[in-house]
Amino acid sequence: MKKIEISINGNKIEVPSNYTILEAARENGYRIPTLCHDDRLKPSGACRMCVVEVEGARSLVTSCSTPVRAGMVVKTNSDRVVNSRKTTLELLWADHNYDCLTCNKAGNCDLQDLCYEHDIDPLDGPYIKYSSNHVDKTNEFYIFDEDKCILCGKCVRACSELEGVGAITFSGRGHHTHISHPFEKEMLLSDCVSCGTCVSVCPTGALMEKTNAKFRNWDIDKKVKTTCTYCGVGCQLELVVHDNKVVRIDAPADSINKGITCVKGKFGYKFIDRDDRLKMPLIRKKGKLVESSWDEAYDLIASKMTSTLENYGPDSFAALSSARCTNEENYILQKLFRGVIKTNNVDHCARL
Amino acid sequence: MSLVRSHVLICGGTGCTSSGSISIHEKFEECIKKFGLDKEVKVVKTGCFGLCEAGPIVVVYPEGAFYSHVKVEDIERITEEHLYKGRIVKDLLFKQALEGDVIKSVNEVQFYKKQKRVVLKNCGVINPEVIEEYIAFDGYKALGKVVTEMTQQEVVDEIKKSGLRGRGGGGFPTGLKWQFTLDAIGKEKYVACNADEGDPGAFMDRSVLEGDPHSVIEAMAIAGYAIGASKGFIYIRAEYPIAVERLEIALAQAKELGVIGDNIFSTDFSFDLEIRLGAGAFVCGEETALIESIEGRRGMPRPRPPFPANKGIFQMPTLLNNVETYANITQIILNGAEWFRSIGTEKSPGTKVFALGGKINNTGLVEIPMGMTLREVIYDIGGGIPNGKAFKAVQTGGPSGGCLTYKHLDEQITYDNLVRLGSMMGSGGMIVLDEDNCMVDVARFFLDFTVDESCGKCTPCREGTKRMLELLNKICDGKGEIEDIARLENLAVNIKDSSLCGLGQTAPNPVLSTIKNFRHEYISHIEDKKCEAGVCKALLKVTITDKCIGCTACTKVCPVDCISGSRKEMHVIDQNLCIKCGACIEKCPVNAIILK
Amino acid sequence: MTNSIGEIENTDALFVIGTNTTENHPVIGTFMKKAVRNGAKLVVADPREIELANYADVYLQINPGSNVALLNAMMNVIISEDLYAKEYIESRTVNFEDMKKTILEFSVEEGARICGVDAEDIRKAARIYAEADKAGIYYAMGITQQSDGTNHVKSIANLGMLCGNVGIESGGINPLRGQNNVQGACDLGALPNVYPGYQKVTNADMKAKFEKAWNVEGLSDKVGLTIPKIMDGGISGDVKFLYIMGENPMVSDPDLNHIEKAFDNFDFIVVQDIFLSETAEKADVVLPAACFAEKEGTFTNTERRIQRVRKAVNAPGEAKADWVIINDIMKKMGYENNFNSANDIMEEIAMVTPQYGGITYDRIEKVGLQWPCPTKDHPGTKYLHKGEFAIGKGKFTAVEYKEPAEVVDPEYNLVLTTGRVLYHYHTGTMTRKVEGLNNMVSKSYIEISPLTAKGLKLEDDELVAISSRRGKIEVNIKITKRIKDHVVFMPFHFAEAAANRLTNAALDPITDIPEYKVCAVKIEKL
Amino acid sequence: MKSLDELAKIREKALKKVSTRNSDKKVRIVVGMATCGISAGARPVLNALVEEVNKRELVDVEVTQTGCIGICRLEPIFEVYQNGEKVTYVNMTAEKAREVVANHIVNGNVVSKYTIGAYEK
Repeated sequence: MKKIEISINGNKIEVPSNYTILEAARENGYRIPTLCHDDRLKPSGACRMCVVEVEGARSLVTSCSTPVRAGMVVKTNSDRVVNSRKTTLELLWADHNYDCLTCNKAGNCDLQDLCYEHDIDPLDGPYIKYSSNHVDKTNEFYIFDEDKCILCGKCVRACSELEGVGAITFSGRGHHTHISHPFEKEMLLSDCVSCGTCVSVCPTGALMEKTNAKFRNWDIDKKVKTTCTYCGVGCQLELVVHDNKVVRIDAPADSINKGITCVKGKFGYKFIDRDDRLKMPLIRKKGKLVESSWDEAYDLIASKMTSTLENYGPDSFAALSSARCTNEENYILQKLFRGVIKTNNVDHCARL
Repeated sequence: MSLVRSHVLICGGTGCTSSGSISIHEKFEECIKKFGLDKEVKVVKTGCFGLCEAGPIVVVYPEGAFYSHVKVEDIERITEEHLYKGRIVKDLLFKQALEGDVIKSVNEVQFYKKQKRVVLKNCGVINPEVIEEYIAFDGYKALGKVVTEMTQQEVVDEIKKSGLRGRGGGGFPTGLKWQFTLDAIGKEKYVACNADEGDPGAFMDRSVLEGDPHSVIEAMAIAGYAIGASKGFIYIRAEYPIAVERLEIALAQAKELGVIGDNIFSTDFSFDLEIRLGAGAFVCGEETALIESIEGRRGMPRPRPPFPANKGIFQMPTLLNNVETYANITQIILNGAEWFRSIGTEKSPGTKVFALGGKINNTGLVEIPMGMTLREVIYDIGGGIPNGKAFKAVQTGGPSGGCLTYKHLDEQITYDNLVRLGSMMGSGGMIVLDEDNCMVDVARFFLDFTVDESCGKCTPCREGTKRMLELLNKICDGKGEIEDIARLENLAVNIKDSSLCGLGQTAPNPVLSTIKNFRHEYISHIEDKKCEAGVCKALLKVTITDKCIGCTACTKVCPVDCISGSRKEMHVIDQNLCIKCGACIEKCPVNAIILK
Repeated sequence: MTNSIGEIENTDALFVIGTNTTENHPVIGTFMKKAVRNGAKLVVADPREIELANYADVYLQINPGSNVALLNAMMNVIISEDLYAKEYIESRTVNFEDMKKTILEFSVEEGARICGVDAEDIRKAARIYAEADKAGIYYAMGITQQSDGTNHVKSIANLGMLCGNVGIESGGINPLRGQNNVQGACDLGALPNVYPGYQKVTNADMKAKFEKAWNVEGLSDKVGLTIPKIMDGGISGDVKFLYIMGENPMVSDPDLNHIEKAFDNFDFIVVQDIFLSETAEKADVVLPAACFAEKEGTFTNTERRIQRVRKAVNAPGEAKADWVIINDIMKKMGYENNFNSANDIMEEIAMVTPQYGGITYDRIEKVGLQWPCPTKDHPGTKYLHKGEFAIGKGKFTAVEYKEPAEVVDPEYNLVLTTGRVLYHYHTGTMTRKVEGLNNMVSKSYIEISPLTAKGLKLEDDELVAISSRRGKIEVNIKITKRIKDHVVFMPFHFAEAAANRLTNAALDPITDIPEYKVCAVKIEKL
Repeated sequence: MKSLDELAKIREKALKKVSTRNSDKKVRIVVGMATCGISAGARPVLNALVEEVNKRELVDVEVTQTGCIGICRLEPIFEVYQNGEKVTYVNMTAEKAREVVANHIVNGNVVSKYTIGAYEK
């Protein structure tokens, strides 16, 4: 791609000519705040947080949607820009409820962070607070809280542009605009497939996972990137861990699944810490499976293996490996049966 | 052999239809038959005559007799006296069509005399449902000329030379738009017509479509040829049923005759046109929202660039003009760019149609050459302010425009002048305000409209206009603080600067221009808690004047018992208790109680 | 998949057959829908009107088991209308004339009759696929789980090569693998006939290679038993000792009554699992295993991409990673691996598996690599058969349509086909233990068309008895227009009303894949 | 639509039907149509004029009616206005009216024998 020269905040930089101002700025270390932007979605220009001043333009322009032009002179932090952003934030905040104290999104909320950064006074606004008190809890996996929604439209766009489902839409006009589902149906009755992509992209606590896990975002121990355990697509997931427990699953955008998940990948993790997981080896004694030590179990298996081998030969063994286990585990299991027992009776349910 | 010697033209526009022109049409047919004139007199339903205030309107040719406020009962007389006996029924004529004893034909009436009809040339002249009548007045000649004699670039050049600017609001040079779309590369290209007229009180596009639908169809075909499109969309609001019907009839006739369709005038040029109905959201007049709506999505604007000329309908290059802009095209092609430039001013050539409304004698549709002064429009054409009231302001540009004062009356009407003065051309609403109008209330009226009509997509417009309205309500309710003016101004500036589309970028204009020109009214609402015009109810008091005869009638009707006073003595209202219901005012036998 | 998931968005045409992608591979489903939004044409063939059918240019509601008839009919259209890739066939394939002859003997009308669809729709579908520059075929178990599944796959390969769509970007023949690591399990020798890397156990060189690598002697050169044969062996008594790592055949395998009999007959069963599954309940020893979030390792996805699995939390109680358990047992049996981490195993895998030769944990730290990746500097392979087939020339195989092993008769008059639903996975061991997922679909059901239901005088949600020649279960019906008349569909996740009590264990002669997708059943009102 | 000629033909035909609505005509023929005129036979005269004008496609000629012209005894009367001049024809019949159209309107020769001047002489 051809490179062109533009100026940002008085500094000349060279960027590919197909860049937007936002891309040019970010790549060169100029921070421009955004709320409705997502690299994977077509620019929407809804939130107006990313406005910048471009010399010659009548009004401020959104950096997310405006392509660079050779010789463009951009200011990302002039008084005019900052005042505009602040006004936008004040307006968004004025229409947002005050429950940051108990909101699960606190600490991971773009609106909270930007209000903090821009010194928005949370209580001293001249405006009336409205409340729709509308919370849609019908989905099994997440809730939608209208009073926390800033109408950035990311969920709407993600559902249609990324997921191709189109279960979320805008309804109403003007100040009555709200996120809804076609025909104002409840979430459960819409075409929603509960993939949770909307939850992943929501910048506030408007769309949040239903969870019993009590944790604050700043207390998260780690995020571990891994591969989903369900179907063969191999989606990359980030397991969010708090206190040795997976409390949420995020989807990193820089992966084959491009940050998209399905319902199982995003929400099907709660089997991990179930109480009925197997925790100890079990040995059948008098027809019943009873807990035992590893040593006892290993000894029993080893002796049974040895005696069977002696009495019936290698081909009296069979092993079912697993399409659910890792490569390493499949390898070592077949190695055990081929290399130690010396039988090729190894199969798995590839056919199912 | 035709014996028709007289045509009775009945306005079939929305205004006159709603005031009963359909039954008038039927009655005429009936009476004419009764007098045995059905071979000699033809009754024609036409488009809007413009003077809607005077409707229903009937014009009888060849005399051009202009009957206004026609009632069904009048028709027998008109038939007998005028059509049968040849005597114009003077007392039924439009009042300005009669000066002393002299009867003026429709074109000589003051209201029309100063107008210059280019866009509305066929409105009120032809039957819009008969394509031959359109052709009789040179219809489809321009299309024929263009496709058989001109290259695409020549057509675009002619439009460029004419200096025509978009009549929908911003006044962008039309020729340039055509050039961009001609130059854009795309697998397909589209032509679209914005007939989603949404400004409150504006109805010029509706009138053109009702009165002369072919002029738009023809112009779109010309545009299609010029930019290389073979498909067009007319986006019209479903609330315009008559316009939609006429358009459908016209389109069917045009297809039947082959002026729309394949190989027009035996050339390679084929053009198809489709009507798309909009649900009447104001924002769908914004070009990208309109495109979204045509594509079948919720009408919400998308960021520009890319502009429709490059990526419009279905991401293909799209030429989008509004009805009035298109209605100029055939005239420019037939009469030439030079002729067009001879009308109006250098930078704003041509005419502009305005919907004249508010406190003015002749409300209705007027088409004037650009450069005419506001005074000429309001006083010469509009006939001035009724009831001897004083002129206060004129609001142009609808909810996107601003209020101009008496200081501006001698300013010329051009795109650039109006913007310079803090208003805009808009689609052509012109509302006259008199001393009884409160300017804070006027600002509130327009803002209330934009708050409702904001599509809700971008933050400043959705949230900001709502908050501005809140502040205005507060001021009108007598609870305003002096800081609220600065708050309004700050919000206004930021909404203008950072909104996504033209709707938001102009929504604060009515507030800013009233603050600028009528700041004292804001201050008196806030500091004196007074509304001089007597509009803001919360600021008015019900008071008993010394005309009171002490009859006690008012005390009996007062629902909150706030009036006290003995019989035959002057009564007093306790202002703290009064709820301003007005029951006492109605009851007072001597009109001693007033609201002020 | 011969090609990559990322290539789907840019294809010109998709032929989706025998896969309900949006429910079984939802994320790939979204990319398919995106391709359609980008302008790609879509042909869908499935007995059920699956979600993708809504987006299809042509939707063919074929009878279960009729894939080959459809594919042959399409190829007839393509050959008759001269739409095939002559140059490609000439330079890159063999045996075309042979196949052509078979195809031309099979008329489009005959195909339409067998499939139960309109011949004109088959023509349209064929033209869409053949006329696109780049067209991909996507299929899953609807193709393979047939008693002649190998032929179905060969037929697909024929179609792909016929139009020159194999070995190009955004084209290919793309089986969508149903389980997270079914690809890896196959790659790493969890098959009775091959060592890791598809190196044949019958090949003496390979035997020698592994004897050396593993430092052992006397490896078996006899092809081992497949699962169905293992079960038969259980019943006959030839197989005594069954070791199961993370599988649940007691729900997943066909003809469960038969499986149950086998399990009762094995001498000794060891099961490693994360829950006490239906299979574990039959075991003599159950070993608690760590789940995916509790261990290190790699999975290989459907596009052959080897990606990392990482430990996030500790396993519960004394549960251990499966590889640790096996490693311990090997030690007990006197074999020392010297594996101290999953990484150590991968190093050995890379040494003995040519396709994985270039894989190291370092290289796949951020993004996985797609095999073949033979060396440490090989970038991996985005799509296979570029320029030349792995085996040299692509071979056309004449395939004739064959009826499913079990066809309807007056008694068993309905065709049952099975599959998954969006909210559950396989035997439900995990998903049915996730509250939300289980609430979405908490019990089994059988899909039936309004006409079929009417014929049986059944109301929606009515409990019915459904039986085949092998078993009988009770389940509620769900009336839907999405399924063809006289065909019924059941998900197989639910042990308490296991569809696999009904299914037929008729096996494909080459792969021993059971015919899950077709069996004859009857429904009785209760 | 095949050609500009085809369009022109449609236009010509249509123009005749709407020419009544063009009020800037060069010639106006005003027929007295009060009770006196009608009873004296003004209607056939009027009809004849309209017919003749249409037949000859005289698009610049307006035929209109008025009330009593004031000389009731000479009815049917019509007046021809052209170039600011007025010629009054009296005691008209349908045939005479056609003659006037042919000679006066088309050829520009006033038919003096029917004018009020000739009558008064």
